[in-house]
Formats: sequence, C-alpha cells, structure tokens
Amino acid sequence: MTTSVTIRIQQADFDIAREIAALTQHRNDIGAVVSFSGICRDTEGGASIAALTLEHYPGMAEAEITRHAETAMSRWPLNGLTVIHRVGRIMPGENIVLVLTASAHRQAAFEAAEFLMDYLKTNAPFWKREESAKGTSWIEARDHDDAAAARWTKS
Amino acid sequence: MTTSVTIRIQQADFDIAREIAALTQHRNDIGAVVSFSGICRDTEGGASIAALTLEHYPGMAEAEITRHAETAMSRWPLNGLTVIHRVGRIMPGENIVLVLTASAHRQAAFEAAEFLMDYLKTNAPFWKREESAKGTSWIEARDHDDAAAARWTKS
Amino acid sequence: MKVKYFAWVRERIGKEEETIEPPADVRTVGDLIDWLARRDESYAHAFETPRVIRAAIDHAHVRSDAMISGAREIAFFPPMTGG
Amino acid sequence: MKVKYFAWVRERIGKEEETIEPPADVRTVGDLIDWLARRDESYAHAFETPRVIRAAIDHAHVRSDAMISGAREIAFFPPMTGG
Repeated sequence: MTTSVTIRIQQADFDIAREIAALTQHRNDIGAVVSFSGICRDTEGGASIAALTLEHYPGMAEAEITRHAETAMSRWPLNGLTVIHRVGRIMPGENIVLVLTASAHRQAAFEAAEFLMDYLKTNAPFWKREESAKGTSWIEARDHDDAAAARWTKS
Repeated sequence: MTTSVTIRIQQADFDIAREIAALTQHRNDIGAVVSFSGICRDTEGGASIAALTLEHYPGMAEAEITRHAETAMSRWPLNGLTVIHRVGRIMPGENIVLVLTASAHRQAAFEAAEFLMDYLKTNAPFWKREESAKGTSWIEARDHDDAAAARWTKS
Repeated sequence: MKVKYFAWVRERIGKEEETIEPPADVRTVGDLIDWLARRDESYAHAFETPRVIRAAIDHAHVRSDAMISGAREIAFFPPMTGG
Repeated sequence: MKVKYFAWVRERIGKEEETIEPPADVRTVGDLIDWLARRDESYAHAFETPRVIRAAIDHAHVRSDAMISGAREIAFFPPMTGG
C-alpha cells in the first residue's frame, strides 16, 4: 500500500475538491475519504469577531504536523492524508484548516482525521488573534481541546 | 439556529465542493464541516470486482435516512447536514455515498457524520451486488457494521 | 395488501411486488413468511433461512413478531449493505 | 543560542527573536525563563505566569525541566490555538 502525505502551511485558501482528487486519483483501493474543514466563525465565546489572524512558528509547525501524520499512518491503515493550515488574516466564513484522510475502511479514516485535528488544536504551533469591536486579543486555549487530544494517548 | 437538511438518492455522481458550498454559504456560524465519501473499491474481501450495482427501496430509503437525520439533529448541535446516496451501476473509483455535517464545533460534526454512516450501512434499505470475473453476487452484510451502529444506542 | 421484495429475495421469487390476501390466521410478519414459503419452490428458496430475512411495514423496519393487520405495504429483503 | 518568541509572548517582549548568552548556572528551560524574566519589565510581563508558557527546543516541545545545553534554538509561546 502506498501512502501519499501532503502537508502545507499557506496564506491562500484551499479547494477541498481538488485536494480530494489529488489524494484519490489513479487508485481504486480507497473506500473512504473523510474531510474536516475548520472555518472562521463570526462569534467566539459569544462575542462578535471581524477577523482572525493566524500566526505560526515556521519550521516547527511543519515538523509537528509531519510527526503527527506519521503517528496517524502507523496507527491506522491509511492510503493517504492531507493537512493544510492557513496563516495570516482570515475573515468569517473563510477556511482555516483542512484535514483529509483516505483509507479502505471508514472507521480508520474517521479516527485518523479526529486524531489529527485534536493534535493540531493542542500541539501544532499556531496562535489565533481575533479582531472585534473591542480591539484585538489572543484567543485562549481551551481545556477541552487538551482533553480531546489526551484521549489518543495510549495508557 | 437554522438547520438545513438535504437528502437525495440519485444515479448521478455528486460534487463534494458544491454540496459543502450549498451547506455553508451565506452563514458564518459554522466552525466545522465534516464530509465522508464512500468510494467503490476494486476489491471486496480480497477478490477483484469490476462494478457494483446499488438497489434501494424507494420511499423507505428516504424515510429511513430522514429519520436518522432527525435523530442526529436532536442529538448534536448541527447547523446542517447532507446525505446523498447513489444507486445504479457504479465503477471502482466512483463515489457511492456522501455524508456532510456542519456545526459550530468539530466534535459534534465528527460524531454526527459517524453516526449517520454507521446507520446508513446497517439500516438504510440499500443492497450492493458486485460484478467480478466469477459473475455477479450480492455482497453480504458484515457483523462489524452492526456492532458499529450499536454503539450509538443509548443503554 | 401489497408485498415487495428486494435484492436476492426479489431474484429468488422472480418478482418485485405482488398483491396478496393471506388467510386470517396469518397474523404476524413471521406467519406471513411461513405462509409465503409454502407457496412454491421459489418462495421456499427465498425464505429458506428466515433468520436473515428483514421486513418492513409501511416503510419502517419491524421484527418478525410484528402484527400485519392494517399494513398497506410489507417488504422483505436481506440485511442491508448500503453506505 | 537563538531564542524566538510567538504570539503575546512576542508582543510583550517586543521582538521576534534574539541571540542570548545565559550564564552557566542557567541549565534548564525553567532557569532560562527565570533569567529572562529578570532582564526588564517587558520580559517580566511576558513570563509573569510561567505555568502557561510553552517551550520548544529545536522545533520539539519540551517541559520546563529540559536541559538547554546544546540547543540551537529555543522558543517560548502561549498555549497553542491552531486548528
């Protein structure tokens, strides 16, 4: 089984259909593709927001995502996966992050996508700053994201 | 919160990007979109297959999917969901089924998509017949699909 | 009442649907399966393993002990394999 | 060694990166935070709650008891909020 891995950090938006096509084309062993897209909402914790700015740690961000992609591939029988994380200024309704997983079986595709998202939220070095009527402020990490990531740690 | 529900059974292929756009356009309260696409593989249980033919029970199929969509919406805070199931002859590499869920939060979107897929596999009246070098035969239901669906039943 | 058949149940019986008038002592889905299975070899073949036959009354799944009185449409089919 | 700062740690300190030469008794990431916090008010503000500061050595997350000897690049930042 060949596994194709794509990891990108970019300012530009992504095209889910194109990314799915890139992951699945020329092969007929994939039975399930799960995509997760994270989208900028116009409220955060009840307060209206005008935009987000995403900052990241170049070099480490790619290294962390690659490490978790390798963990996902060792833990689930995946045909391929794609992680795209945008940085820079993002408006409500715009895409922030894309995770795609492809497998022969749906359970593996679902679990690997959830695992990657939980780890992106808590371990990948990205930070969100929000713009609202009250000015700009850094979004605080949420305890339940840590809890979500912790469920993948083997006890 | 308005919830948009789309359920279609059709011979034609679907366009994931268009379906996601239809679900998310003109609203900025969606933070997470999960898509599951089930794709026709070229092998089934180790044997090579040339095509699948999907048969369904018109009327009941729509009713069952609608019932499970309503259950999903009552159980998770969803902004919308889409279920498209193809019928007729489908070649390896082609799409079979699409489930899309949209929510403010990723966990709800993931869980609702898994719930809908598990129930489609076991409860929606569709049947797959495979064509191979040995002729045509009906694909048998798998016990682990029943087990996957059973995990959503409240005890 | 109308009866519909799907997948290999349909193939074995050789028809998609038919209208039947079972006698009054055929009260449950299970009774109806037994009654149909006695019709001829095709039906006997279709219903030879009642355990794997699934049934629906008026588009809703039912178990074999469900009563058929009042049903407009009863369907018989193998375990589902969609998705 | 090179030190990098991100998000509000960067904003409070007022620079993205710098090269530092801590004394020999600054052995761990925690020691380095204490040493930096004593530099001036901006650093003190950035590191006022060491519990919430995350650190990485050469692009890998580390805890505050990690040794800094041999590190080429150390980064300090708040809990991550990507995804």
